Amino acid sequence: MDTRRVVMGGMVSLCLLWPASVMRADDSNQGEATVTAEVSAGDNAWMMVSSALVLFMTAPGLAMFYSGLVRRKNVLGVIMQCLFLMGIMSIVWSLWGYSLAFGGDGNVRPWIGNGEHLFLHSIQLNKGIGPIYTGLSIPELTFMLFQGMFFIITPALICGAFAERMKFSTMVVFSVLWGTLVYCPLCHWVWDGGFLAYGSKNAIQGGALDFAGGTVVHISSGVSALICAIVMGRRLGYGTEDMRPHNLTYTTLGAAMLWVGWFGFNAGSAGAANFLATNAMVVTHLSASSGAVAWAFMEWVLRGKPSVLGTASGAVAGLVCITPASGYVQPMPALVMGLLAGIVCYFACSSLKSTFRYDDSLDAFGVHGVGGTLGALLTGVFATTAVNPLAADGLFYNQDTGGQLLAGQATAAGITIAFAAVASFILLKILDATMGLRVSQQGELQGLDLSEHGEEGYILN
Amino acid sequence: MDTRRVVMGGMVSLCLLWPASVMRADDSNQGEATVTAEVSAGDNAWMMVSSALVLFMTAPGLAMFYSGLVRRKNVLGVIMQCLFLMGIMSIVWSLWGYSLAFGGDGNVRPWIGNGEHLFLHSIQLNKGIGPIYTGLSIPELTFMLFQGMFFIITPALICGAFAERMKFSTMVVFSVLWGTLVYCPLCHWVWDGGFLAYGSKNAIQGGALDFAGGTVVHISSGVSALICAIVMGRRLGYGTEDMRPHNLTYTTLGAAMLWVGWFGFNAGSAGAANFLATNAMVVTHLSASSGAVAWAFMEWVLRGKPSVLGTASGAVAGLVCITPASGYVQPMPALVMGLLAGIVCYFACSSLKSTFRYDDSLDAFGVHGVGGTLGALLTGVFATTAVNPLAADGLFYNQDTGGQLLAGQATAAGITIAFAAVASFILLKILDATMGLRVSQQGELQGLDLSEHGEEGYILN
Amino acid sequence: MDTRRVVMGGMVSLCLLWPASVMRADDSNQGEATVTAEVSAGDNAWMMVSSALVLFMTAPGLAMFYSGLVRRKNVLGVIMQCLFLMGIMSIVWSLWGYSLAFGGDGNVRPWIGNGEHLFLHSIQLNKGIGPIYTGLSIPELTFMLFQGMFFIITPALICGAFAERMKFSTMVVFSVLWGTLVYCPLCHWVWDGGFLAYGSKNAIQGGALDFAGGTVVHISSGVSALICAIVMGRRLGYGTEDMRPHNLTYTTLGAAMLWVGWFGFNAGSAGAANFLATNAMVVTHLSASSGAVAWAFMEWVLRGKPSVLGTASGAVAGLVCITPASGYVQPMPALVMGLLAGIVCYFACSSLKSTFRYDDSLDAFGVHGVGGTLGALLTGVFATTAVNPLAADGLFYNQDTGGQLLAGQATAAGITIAFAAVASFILLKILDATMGLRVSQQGELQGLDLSEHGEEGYILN
Amino acid sequence: MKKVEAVIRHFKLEDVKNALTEQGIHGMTITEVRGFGRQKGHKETYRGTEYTVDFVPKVKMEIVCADSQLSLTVDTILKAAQTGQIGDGKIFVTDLKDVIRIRTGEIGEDAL
Amino acid sequence: MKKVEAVIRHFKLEDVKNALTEQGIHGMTITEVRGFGRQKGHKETYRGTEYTVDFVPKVKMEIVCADSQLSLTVDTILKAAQTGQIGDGKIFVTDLKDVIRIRTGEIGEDAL
Amino acid sequence: MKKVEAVIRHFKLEDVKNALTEQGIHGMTITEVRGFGRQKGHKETYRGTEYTVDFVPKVKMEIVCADSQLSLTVDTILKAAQTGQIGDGKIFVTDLKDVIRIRTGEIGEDAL
Ligand SMILES: Nc1ncnc2c1ncn2[C@@H]1O[C@H](COP(=O)(O)OP(=O)(O)O)[C@@H](O)[C@H]1O
Ligand SMILES: Nc1ncnc2c1ncn2[C@@H]1O[C@H](COP(=O)(O)OP(=O)(O)O)[C@@H](O)[C@H]1O
Ligand SMILES: Nc1ncnc2c1ncn2[C@@H]1O[C@H](COP(=O)(O)OP(=O)(O)O)[C@@H](O)[C@H]1O
Repeated sequence: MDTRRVVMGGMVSLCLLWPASVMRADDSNQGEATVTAEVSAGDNAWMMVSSALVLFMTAPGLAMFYSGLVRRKNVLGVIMQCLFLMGIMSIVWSLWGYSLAFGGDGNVRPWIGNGEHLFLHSIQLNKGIGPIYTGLSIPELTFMLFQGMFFIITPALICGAFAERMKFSTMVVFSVLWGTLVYCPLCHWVWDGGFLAYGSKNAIQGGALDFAGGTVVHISSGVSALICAIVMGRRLGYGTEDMRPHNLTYTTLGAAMLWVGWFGFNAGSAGAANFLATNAMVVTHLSASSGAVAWAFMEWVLRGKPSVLGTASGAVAGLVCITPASGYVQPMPALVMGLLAGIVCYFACSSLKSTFRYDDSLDAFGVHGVGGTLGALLTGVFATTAVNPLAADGLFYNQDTGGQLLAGQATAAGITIAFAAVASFILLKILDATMGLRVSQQGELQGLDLSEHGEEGYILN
Repeated sequence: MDTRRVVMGGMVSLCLLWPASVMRADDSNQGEATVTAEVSAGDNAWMMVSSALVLFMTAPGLAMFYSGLVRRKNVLGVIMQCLFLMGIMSIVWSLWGYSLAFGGDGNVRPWIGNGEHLFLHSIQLNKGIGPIYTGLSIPELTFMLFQGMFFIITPALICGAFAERMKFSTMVVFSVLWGTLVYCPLCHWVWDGGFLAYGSKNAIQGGALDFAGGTVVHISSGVSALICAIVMGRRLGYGTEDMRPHNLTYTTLGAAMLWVGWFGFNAGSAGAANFLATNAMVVTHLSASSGAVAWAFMEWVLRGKPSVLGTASGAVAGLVCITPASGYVQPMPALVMGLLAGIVCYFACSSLKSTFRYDDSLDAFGVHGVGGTLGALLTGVFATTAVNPLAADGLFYNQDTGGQLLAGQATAAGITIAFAAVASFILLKILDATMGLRVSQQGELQGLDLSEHGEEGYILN
Repeated sequence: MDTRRVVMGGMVSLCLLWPASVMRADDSNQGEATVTAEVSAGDNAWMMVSSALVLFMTAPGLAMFYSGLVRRKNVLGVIMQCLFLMGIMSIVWSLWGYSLAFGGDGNVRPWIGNGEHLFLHSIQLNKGIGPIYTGLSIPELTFMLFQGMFFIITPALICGAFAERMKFSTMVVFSVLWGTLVYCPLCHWVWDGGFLAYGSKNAIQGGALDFAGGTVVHISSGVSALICAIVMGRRLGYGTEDMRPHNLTYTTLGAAMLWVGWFGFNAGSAGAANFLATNAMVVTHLSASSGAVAWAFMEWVLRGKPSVLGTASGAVAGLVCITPASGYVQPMPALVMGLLAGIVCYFACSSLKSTFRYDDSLDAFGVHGVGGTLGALLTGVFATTAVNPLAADGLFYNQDTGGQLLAGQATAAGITIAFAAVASFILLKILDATMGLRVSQQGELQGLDLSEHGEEGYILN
Repeated sequence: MKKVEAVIRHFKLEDVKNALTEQGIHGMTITEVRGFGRQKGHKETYRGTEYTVDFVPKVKMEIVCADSQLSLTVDTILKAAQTGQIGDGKIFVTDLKDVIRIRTGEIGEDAL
Repeated sequence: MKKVEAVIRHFKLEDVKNALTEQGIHGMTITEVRGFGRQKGHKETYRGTEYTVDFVPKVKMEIVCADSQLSLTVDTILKAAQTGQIGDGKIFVTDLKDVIRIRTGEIGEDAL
Repeated sequence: MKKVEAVIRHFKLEDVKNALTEQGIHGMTITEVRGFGRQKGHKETYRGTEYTVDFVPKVKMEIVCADSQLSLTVDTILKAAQTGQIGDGKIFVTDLKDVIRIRTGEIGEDAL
């Protein structure tokens, strides 16, 4: 055993350090390619803060939001998924993920990035940022880190669909593969000049505006979540047993943390602490606000009582919906977008799910899939060049450019939905055949905290 | 039902979009009025962070601080108040609140703002900030957002007084009215050049220094809280039943979050990441520190044990007290202010309440009302032009200017107290007669989580 | 009683205000010494944020991380230690701590600072920063505040060793003395040009690189923690009773908060929002990631299940280990450092402790002492001038400079270990003889929440 | 000796305890329980999924007393715990073979 | 009258309750308990320290019923709670002296 | 058969359980309870408001055993749970009509 350990350790170390030494040797060559723009302290400060905020969204934010919704016996299982993904996805991102997503020029390579940034090799000394994002005055490492936080939270969102029943080992493998094979290409398509990027040479239908991740993050994760829920099947006792959220205080506090963290997500997507960031932050806040109020009012009118879970869910729905639009729309339309998100997602979670009887345990699809798609489309309606001259005027302002934009938005959403669904389905089927997707029945009854991790969440006596 | 829904939705949408289209049409005209100062990335970064921090104060901060203090059956009710206010107050702020508070020139309109910023109409494209705050190099939207966070937390603070018994619907209406009729005018008086603003043309007694909200936020909410507690009456079983805080871990963690968030509250009130912000942050930290220690020592000496609730309360008292002074005082006086706040608020919470037997459930008055008033007065003692040349030297440094300043501070505090008390009283009486203030007796016994929201906080078995 | 109170209050006030008035009088003289460099809004924004993040680490971060690990009956006791230290240590820092640590020039006074900054007297109006840190464009008050946050968290880390049994009063006195007599000198030695500072005139073995506190914070607290655990003895029932963590959800959420806050700790140690800060943030994130994954994999391989406590502990171990290195190493070596930290600390916590049977209740030594020492040494291996021209190339890149550097690192680590151990031992023995270290047996059985603070953490029925 | 078990409402606990101690009954053990009976539970809705919660939180009080104290005990509880609304709860009386005080080993009524 | 106490598995609670109500047994009180018996506990490891957790969470159900209902009650529980795996639990039956309904003061079977 | 109910201190639970298993008594069910008796509660103060907490947390242990095992069981508990301080708790013994093992339907002593 001991020798095995040493050998293993040695190999891992070698793997990681080989690039380190290579890169060291290469420094002289790299020197030339190095981008040496001036770093703006203000912008860099904002982007570091934004990175921290997006990490904060995954945990404690999402970890609390999701873990409060499961039964007590699975609380740690959910937190574990978030926490472990913070580790493993960051490693993957630094080794190959960033390169696949942002390597190469999307105008030239519309499908997938290249290997130029493997091991962060080529960017770790850049004081500025590469050609695609030339406007920014932050080190490329900052950009890489900020984007890396998205690479964590996106698969973490999917966890909402298979909560309380998925094998932890399979979850890890699924997330790594999904990140590599679904997220990285999508990210390249939309944000690195690929064939879905607005204004890209290869753009289909002109491409889509996606300021902070309507397609890349929310549609992709939401749709994959739905596939997961369907392929994995329902939880034991679904529909008969008591599956009420075990700790709504966590869920609502987590929602508040998501709200705060989302400022980094959306306003950070400006890449700078400029007016665009401010606009993104304001519309994010307003959409969350009206989403929260809208969902609560729906319940109030239709069921007699506004619930705190509804208010929290509405806030998240509003946040999801404004995400792709946050760099393009103005405050009042943001209020409308949140309002619609609150209403539409309310029905998605309460009617859709019960009609089709899939067990999307924590409504990852109902909120992120539906809200993300809605947001992508509404971006085509409310985008305005008054906010962002690089965008186009949406349908609300201009029928011509708006129609075209909306078509591009719809196309991108459709392609994202199809791609995420098919890829996730294939991945899950392969994993089902090889590793198995679900814990044993006994493990599920006992709860994942004990069966998968050998621990208990609360010991309160 | 269905048609009703559609019609309703349509109307709401219209309401919100009408200004959007108007404002769009107006763009050309507005163009001229647009302020086009340079945005400082550093300042804007700091103000966006500060805005996030102040939101973070309301939830998770205040939500945890307050919800831990109630009984288990009301935990969600308290969190709901914070969360829902995040939604509804932000909407109100964007529609008319900001305009009433910061519209027009206070030197000209000393009583209330005008309609120029309705729907954020006139400021949404400003890269700079209007005449009153000309020194700042941030977009006015950033300023609006930052100020909007105060508009959320101030009514949320009042919730501490009527916790565990107020009807949710009435709470919502009360908060919207209170925000519009009490907060907005006060804000205009003190911070938009109105008749309580230091140095304003119309200032009474020279006006008052209030850096981050001693009068506007803490006195106003604290005094209104007292009126609420008195008008609503005591909780059922007050004085006989077990009303111990159900989760002091939340309360103390929430206090720590408030402490962190308060850096945004006070240092953000500098409007920039300059020396003044640093000074505000340092004195805020020191006042919180000595407040925490002072309250704990009071308990230690008088009761034999320092409590963690006392320490947390002392920290908050220190934070409240330094708030109006944070841009004007130096570190050592800040230690003294925290010390005094810890001691005075300790007595306010332990003696005052039991003497007069009003049920200010979570001591919103004892901490914010008393601490805020103390802070307003001590600002008149310890303010110094060494920190802020726009201020005056307080009594500790100069008897002449200090006496004058102190008189202004006392006057502003007195007017705020009177105004908040009377306005709140009238509002409550009207609401009592129309909607009713309290939940039914049965609802109160069952707990607000179930009776008002149909949910339970913890399901731990 | 009443007169005693008044007199006491008066004396305390005098104590604090005396310097205030003195300093006021001195303003004219001080004026000359005042540093008047330009404040960079971006850098200052980042440093204020970093200060907030480091405070956030102590509470809610560490407070949750630690408090979840104890038994229910001691949960408030742990939170109280964190919260009270936030108060008392900040006061100490402002009165004399900062001066002892950063007063005078370490090249001239290698052992301990002088009294120039007592009561923050000399720096409170500085718009720039003193001679040692001349490169920075932030007010010295910002620097003071940022460093003050380290002064809080370092003793708070020690609390992990004596949790569930130490007298609160003794804990307070110990922390104040330890901070003054151990932390301040160490800080001066390493960070104010003292005899352990890299490149200092008086440096032993050339001094050591310690970017953000490997020696000053983690080794010192970890080793002192071990001494505390040994001197205090084990908890009643250790090894026989059920001492499982009562709330692992807190612990893991707290770990996530530590992770987020650590960005301020490490990247803030750049003193600016420059490339170095970005580098520190990236390597911090990667080391945490691989630490988390490594510890979890160790458990997976050796025990069959990855635990969430293990993942959280691994993340913290990775964070600790990268701390001294974060301004000197590149991303891939950071992954290796985290990996090693996860593995080494895993063994330290699971084997070392059980072999020697000391009761380091929350593994303050196993994580901070061991991880900190590992980090200090690995800094000597992986440091590179490519990242930081002020550093030297470590052993991995250059045998000559690396060997020398490693020797300096080892020497500094050794001296820190010896100094912290001896000083803590003496302090504890004195306190044991005078105040007593442990609560009564009955108090320990009842739990510290009730016996020391007269409160309960959760009242859930 | 008798064991009296009373399932009562939470907010009556304090009253019942005080009434009992006033009557000189100084020992009892209480447990958090959930009851099911005539008193209806309630519905909770979470994102559109409705749960019917049948069990209502109650407190169970166990009092061991001498046979001679039985009717006093039962009457006292009855009076203090009554609201007249459905869900006031029940009192169960069982015969007890023996009581022992752990501290002293005393047996029977002495152990109370 | 009889008191039937059944210690059962958590996830059988709903089934047992439904089976009982179907049989017309409409009153019960349940308590969270932890049991120790043939069913083994499990091990938990926290940073290398291993704990053996012997007690297994169970639910205790108390049903008071008329003598004539006893066998129906017991049989219903038996059937609904059985999985055949170790740890299904036990049923204990005790004689009851008296039952009183607090709301009305009714005594005996009327009180059920 | 007998049901032995023992209300004991929390920190004695492990000892009592071990003592019982050593004596071959392998089944029991425990419940978190709060007790009121000679042992005084404590005061808690929250921002100056004082609460007297009368109920002290205890553990109730229920052990069903054959009549022949009764004295062994009681003695074992007595010995293991005693500290001599007020508040050690009580042991109550009741007659049991029947025991059934749910898994097998076995009845009486076989069910233990
Ligand atoms: N047959 C029974 N066995 C055990 N407990 C019962 C029984 N019937 C009622 N209870 C307990 O008594 C409580 C009150 O009973 P319920 O029928 O709701 O009201 P009431 O006693 O006023 O008629 C229930 O919640 C339950 O805990
Ligand atoms: N002698 C006993 N006294 C009280 N409760 C018991 C006794 N034996 C078992 N139990 C309860 O019954 C539960 C199931 O018993 P166990 O022996 O594990 O399985 P089974 O009943 O299937 O043989 C235990 O967890 C415990 O709560
Ligand atoms: N008459 C009683 N009925 C039920 N439980 C009792 C009774 N008297 C005491 N107890 C239980 O026994 C526990 C210990 O009793 P107490 O009088 O405090 O100490 P001791 O048994 O040492 O005299 C109490 O906390 C309570 O749970």
